[in-house]
Amino acid sequence: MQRTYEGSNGKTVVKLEDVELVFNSEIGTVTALAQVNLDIQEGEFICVMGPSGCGKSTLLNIISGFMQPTEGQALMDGKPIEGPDWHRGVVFQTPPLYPWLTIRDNVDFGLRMRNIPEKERKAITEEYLEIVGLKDFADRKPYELSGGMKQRASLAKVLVNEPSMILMDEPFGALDALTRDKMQALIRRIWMKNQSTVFFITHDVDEALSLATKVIVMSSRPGRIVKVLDTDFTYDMDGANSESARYSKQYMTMRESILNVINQKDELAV
Amino acid sequence: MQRTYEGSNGKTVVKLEDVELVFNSEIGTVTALAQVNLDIQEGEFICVMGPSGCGKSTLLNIISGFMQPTEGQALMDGKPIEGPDWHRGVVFQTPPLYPWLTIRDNVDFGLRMRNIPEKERKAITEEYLEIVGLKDFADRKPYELSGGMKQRASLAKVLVNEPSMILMDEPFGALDALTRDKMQALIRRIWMKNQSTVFFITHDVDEALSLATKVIVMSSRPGRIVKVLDTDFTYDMDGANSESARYSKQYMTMRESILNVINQKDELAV
Amino acid sequence: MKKADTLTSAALVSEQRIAGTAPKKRRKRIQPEKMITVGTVATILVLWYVVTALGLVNPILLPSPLAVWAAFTQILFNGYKGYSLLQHIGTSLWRLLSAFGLAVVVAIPLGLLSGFNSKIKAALDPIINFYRPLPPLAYYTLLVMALGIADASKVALLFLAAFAPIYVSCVSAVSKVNKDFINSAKTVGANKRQVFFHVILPSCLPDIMTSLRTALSVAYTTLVSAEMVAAMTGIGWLVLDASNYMRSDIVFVGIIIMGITGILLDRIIVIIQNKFVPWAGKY
Amino acid sequence: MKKADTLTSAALVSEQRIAGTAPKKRRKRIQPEKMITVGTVATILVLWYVVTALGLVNPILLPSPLAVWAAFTQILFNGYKGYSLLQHIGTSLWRLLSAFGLAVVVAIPLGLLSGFNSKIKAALDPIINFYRPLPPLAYYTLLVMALGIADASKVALLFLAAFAPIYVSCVSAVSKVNKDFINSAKTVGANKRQVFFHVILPSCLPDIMTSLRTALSVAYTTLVSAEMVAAMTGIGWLVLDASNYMRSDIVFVGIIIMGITGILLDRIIVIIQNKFVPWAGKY
Amino acid sequence: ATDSSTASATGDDLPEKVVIATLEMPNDEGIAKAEGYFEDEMGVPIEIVQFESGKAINQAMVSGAVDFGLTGSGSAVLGIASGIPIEMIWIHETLGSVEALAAKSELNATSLEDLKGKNIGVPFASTAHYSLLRAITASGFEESDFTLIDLQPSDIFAAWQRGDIDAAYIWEPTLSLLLEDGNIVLHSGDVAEMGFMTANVEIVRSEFGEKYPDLVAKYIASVDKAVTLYREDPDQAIAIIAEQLNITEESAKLQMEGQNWISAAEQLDAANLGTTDAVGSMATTMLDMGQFYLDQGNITELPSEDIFADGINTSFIEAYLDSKE
Ligand SMILES: Nc1ncnc2c1ncn2[C@@H]1O[C@H](COP(=O)(O)OP(=O)(O)OP(=O)(O)O)[C@@H](O)[C@H]1O
Ligand SMILES: Nc1ncnc2c1ncn2[C@@H]1O[C@H](COP(=O)(O)OP(=O)(O)OP(=O)(O)O)[C@@H](O)[C@H]1O
Ligand SMILES: NCCS(=O)(=O)O
Ligand SMILES: [Mg+2]
Ligand SMILES: [Mg+2]
Repeated sequence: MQRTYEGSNGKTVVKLEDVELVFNSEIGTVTALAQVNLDIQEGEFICVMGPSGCGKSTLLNIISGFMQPTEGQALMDGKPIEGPDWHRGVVFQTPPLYPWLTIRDNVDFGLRMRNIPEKERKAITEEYLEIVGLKDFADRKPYELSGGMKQRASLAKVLVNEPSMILMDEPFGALDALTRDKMQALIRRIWMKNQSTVFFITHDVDEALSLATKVIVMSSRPGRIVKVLDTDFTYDMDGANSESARYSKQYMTMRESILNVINQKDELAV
Repeated sequence: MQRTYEGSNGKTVVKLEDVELVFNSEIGTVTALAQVNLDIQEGEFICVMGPSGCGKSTLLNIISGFMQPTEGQALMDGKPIEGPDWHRGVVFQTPPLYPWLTIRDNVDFGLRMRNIPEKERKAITEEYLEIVGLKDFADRKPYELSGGMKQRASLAKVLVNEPSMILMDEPFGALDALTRDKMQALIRRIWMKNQSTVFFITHDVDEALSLATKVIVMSSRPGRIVKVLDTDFTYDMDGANSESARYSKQYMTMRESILNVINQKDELAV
Repeated sequence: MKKADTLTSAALVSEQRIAGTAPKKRRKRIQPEKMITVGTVATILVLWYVVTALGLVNPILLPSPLAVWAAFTQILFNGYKGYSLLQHIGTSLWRLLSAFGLAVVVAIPLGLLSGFNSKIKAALDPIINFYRPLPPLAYYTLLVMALGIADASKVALLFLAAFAPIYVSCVSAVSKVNKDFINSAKTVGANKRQVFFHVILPSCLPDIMTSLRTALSVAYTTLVSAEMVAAMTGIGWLVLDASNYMRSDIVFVGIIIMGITGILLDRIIVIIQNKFVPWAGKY
Repeated sequence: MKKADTLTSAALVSEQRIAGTAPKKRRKRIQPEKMITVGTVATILVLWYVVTALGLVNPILLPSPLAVWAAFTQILFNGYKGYSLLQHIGTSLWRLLSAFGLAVVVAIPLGLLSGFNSKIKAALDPIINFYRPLPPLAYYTLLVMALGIADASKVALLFLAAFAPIYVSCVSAVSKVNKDFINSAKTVGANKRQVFFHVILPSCLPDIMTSLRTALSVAYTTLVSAEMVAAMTGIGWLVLDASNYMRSDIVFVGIIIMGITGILLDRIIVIIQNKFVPWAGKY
Repeated sequence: ATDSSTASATGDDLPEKVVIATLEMPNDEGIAKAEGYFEDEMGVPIEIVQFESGKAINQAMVSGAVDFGLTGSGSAVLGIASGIPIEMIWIHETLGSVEALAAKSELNATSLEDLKGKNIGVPFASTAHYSLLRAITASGFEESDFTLIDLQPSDIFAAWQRGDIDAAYIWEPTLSLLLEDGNIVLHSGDVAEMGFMTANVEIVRSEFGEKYPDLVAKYIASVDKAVTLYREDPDQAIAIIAEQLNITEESAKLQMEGQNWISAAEQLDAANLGTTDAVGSMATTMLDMGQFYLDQGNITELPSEDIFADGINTSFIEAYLDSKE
């Protein structure tokens, strides 16, 4: 399965060393992550899968700098991650759009903060509003949008910045199939064009396989990385032969093996 | 495709007549729904699909009684729907769990409001906490849960009431495949056991086909019902031959036809 | 099915504030609330009239509405102690509003900064928490000593009264800001200053507006104390002076003027709030 | 990697209030904030000492810290005008806290109901908006007339002062309640009353607690006015009386006692808040 | 009225308690209060309630919450003119040098003339305010020749220190503080000589006076006892006042000497309250004050001359003096 990725140049961007994260509350602790070791290389597209509550979002929070590990360390370019910055753009599980700004101004926000010249800003913003299909809703407020529209808006809000690393937490969960396909194509295109590094949480194994260069499967409580698989279907998905790739033997085998790992580790009732 | 459903007895529970819903805001109106006519019969399992922002949630809001149509009317048992009540349980797109209550108390909430005796309440609550896999987190607060865990908690919160009609807005969007399967099985079992009526919004055509007795496809702006399909795969999914049903010729044809309807109607860029 | 009749949900929901009480279709535009308000006012006026007409209370303590009206017209045409009624009202409003404006300009940034930065909070809190409960009458002399007997000390007193509620609300509002809002801003490139101005500030605006209403009324309640010292004009001084001479008819004129101007100023804040913070309570 | 050193994220985040400023690992438990607070207080005391020691201001207006201390011990041991210091403080706190308690009990339900039901709001608003800006000194006479010269009128004055901030905040808090919370409660079987008690009330608690802090301090600032009529005890009266005799050393003792008790009462509310409303700002 | 003491001995028609409203002053009532004369004399529970101004006492009278009240003569005039059912029964003290117009030393002011165009602080609506205004008009000036500023005592001192005011008409103990770098231009004793006497007086609720005349007579007995004490043993009286007001004995002495206490017998002099049959000059003084308030626009109409004569009731003093004999 191993192969050299056109996207990855072998340089480690993010390194997690023995990361542990324990949440404390009145009624006891929860170990959300334990002994997590991970190297993310420049240009990689990592998809993270795992049962509900296994620590995916927590892992993303650590890489983005929102949380600090309680043990071990998280490094970016060799230096500890101290806090969030715009080089690591984050698409949240619940989209935090500002209710006091229109959708346009929400999308435009990052550019404005970074003092991009007005004209350039306008062009980029309009482009992305168009891409995510919210041109008609640009002047509305977030609370006037449907769930899926909010998700798309918050995607655009991050993408306008063209961050070198994009972290996404189930970004397409509330989208219909077609829109979802389009958004997947969009993110793949951006990833390829900008040579950016992507860390992408999803519950959809097909989504993971059609985007990732590496799939990480986690187990729950404590959250650990139990399987790392390298894949390259994303290059085929991009082209005309996407359907054939999706139903290839190789694809089916890998799909099966991922699902098995996830399913084994889960101890839900019913 | 027509056939008599074991679940449905032909009695109309909810009737929508020429329903229109227009949102007004400073910068102009949005017609979220136009000319929607729909009969929901007792025991039906309706799955609603459609592109992002087409008015699915709005339709659910009208049936649940959160909103009143601006034109036309929404009737339940022949009487206009005036407001929400517990006979129509609603699982929201974003789970509104009360941060001041533990997960257990959140789940227990409806039973407590309805003055169910303490002992009975306790039994039901614990049962459902077990079913959705949150027993270990029963004493925690909602903000200590992951996205998927919140979704499960809010599912349990509604199901404990065993409402005669259940309205669900993308309830399994943030769940991993296995958990999702289990939750689907759960909701199917409850639907069969209680002979309840279900109105279920989803973006996943497989989910729709594996649960519905009727699939409704909507188009966007203004939201209209463009296609109504009767299905019965759900009865097969319940048994041992679920995999064979999923890959049957019939299934694939219907899947294709639904996707075609949705995709045609969408005018997203990219 | 006429269009003019059709009230849209969004408009109605924001009018009713609670979406749960869903809008009724084709509801008439007559607002029962307005009627009730008028009813309350009318009831009070009638009660007042009846109580005084029946002589149930001594008119020195509670003058009749007619006597108050007479006093009002008298003051309106002849002024009070050398100044016209408008001058009295004007000076008071000037003192009040300049103090309030100053408080807004100082307390909002300080309060937000305190909420934002625990070091700043640690430095300011002891001072603010200490003076906050102090009755103005207890420290007025110190203000006079520092600022003299002209308007400066009066404005300072009103300023201090308005400052605390705004400051406290700002600190608490910052602590309630959605953490994701802040994190999200940082990940798209906002620096600390920008987070402050573009996220914290607007997030806190709904709470700030509520605190401004409280602050304005708290400052207003301090008006008589403020105009107790070295004033020759001002509606607070008018009330004080009239009460010294047992002129309760004039005292009532003053009270009613203060009540009504207070309501008007409050209305203005509410209007500003509805205009500039339309998202309050929306998600 | 010792366990004792390991501070968990959750605990730290709530300590710092803003999650964006992420917790530093292995941070020492010394709180620079405490030091800064002590520093502020120390600076003020030193400044006060220096200013008085250099004779920059008249000691009758601004007595030296030592003189104030002397006055304090003198009052502590001998009382003031026939009552011990504890009696003065005690009566004032009794008046203040019973008024405040009454305001809490009355204003919270009324405010929440007003926010919940626009008809109730329409009936109450004119009364509350009218009296809200009125200076207590302007209407105290009416209270005395209605309630006599004993504690009732004093408590009523303090009650009115505390009532308005709580009421206004409650109304505004209700309008900010997440509509989904209400809808969700209804769909699981809650009736109106239950929605009110089980959803509206807890949703509003964080804002209510903030308003209690404001209300308590506003009531406290009214203490001198309240104890101006027919009082022989009370820390407010003590200050007033001492100031009539130009005993600014005693005035300062009174001011400092009011400031400190004010801070203590405020602390108590904050502690209750942290204990009973731990979810404030969490989603 | 002579045998009213026997009537009260039945006990039945005694009030549950007697409420005396007071302003804290270095006067006879202060001594009576401190020494418990009221309890001793009246034989009913006494509640002493302290007020900050005569105005509030008037209001308390209206509501019936108090029976006796100590106010400035100005407040008494306003109360009676407003129709509050009260009667003046006693003059505690007439004001002399205890209230005075002090001017900054550097002005070297010896008369009002020297203060023309200057800022003068005075608590409005007080006895001092009345005296100042009277002095101004009696000296042939207009009020507008000076800038009068409404200030409370402690603020007067602060404003004086800052130089915001050049002079102040104020009472003790503030007055002494001003005199450290100021001098007296004129005092209330001087103004009284111009014909405008000011005093602190006792009023009683008319209804109470009618119902319990003997209790009122016993009130008189109590304060008269205090006057007697002061006359016979001034040092002790000064000590009592000093202790009660929490001031030094020097200060107490200074203040007490700046005013004039009047015994029961002297109250009946024509220069004071007069008698039931021959109204004293207090009635004229009150009428004059009323006229003044009318001119100032503080009252809307001047009541008939009689109302002030009727507002003075000396029968209680007479009864007391009778019973003493
Ligand atoms: N409060 C509102 N004010 C104005 N417009 C609104 C409001 N809520 C929804 N809309 C508009 O109504 C339309 C339908 O929204 P709705 O939420 O029903 O979509 P949906 O089908 O549920 O979409 P999704 O799958 O993305 O959740 C959208 O165009 C949306 O912008
Ligand atoms: N603030 C918090 N306090 C306490 N425990 C928390 C907190 N946030 C998360 N957890 C716990 O940490 C574990 C991991 O949560 P996380 O959100 O990372 O899961 P996830 O993998 O993203 O799940 P999902 O797919 O459902 O979103 C869960 O057991 C959760 O209960
Ligand atoms: N000595 C002032 C007394 S009074 O005029 O304020 O009543
Ligand atoms: Mg998650
Ligand atoms: Mg939706």
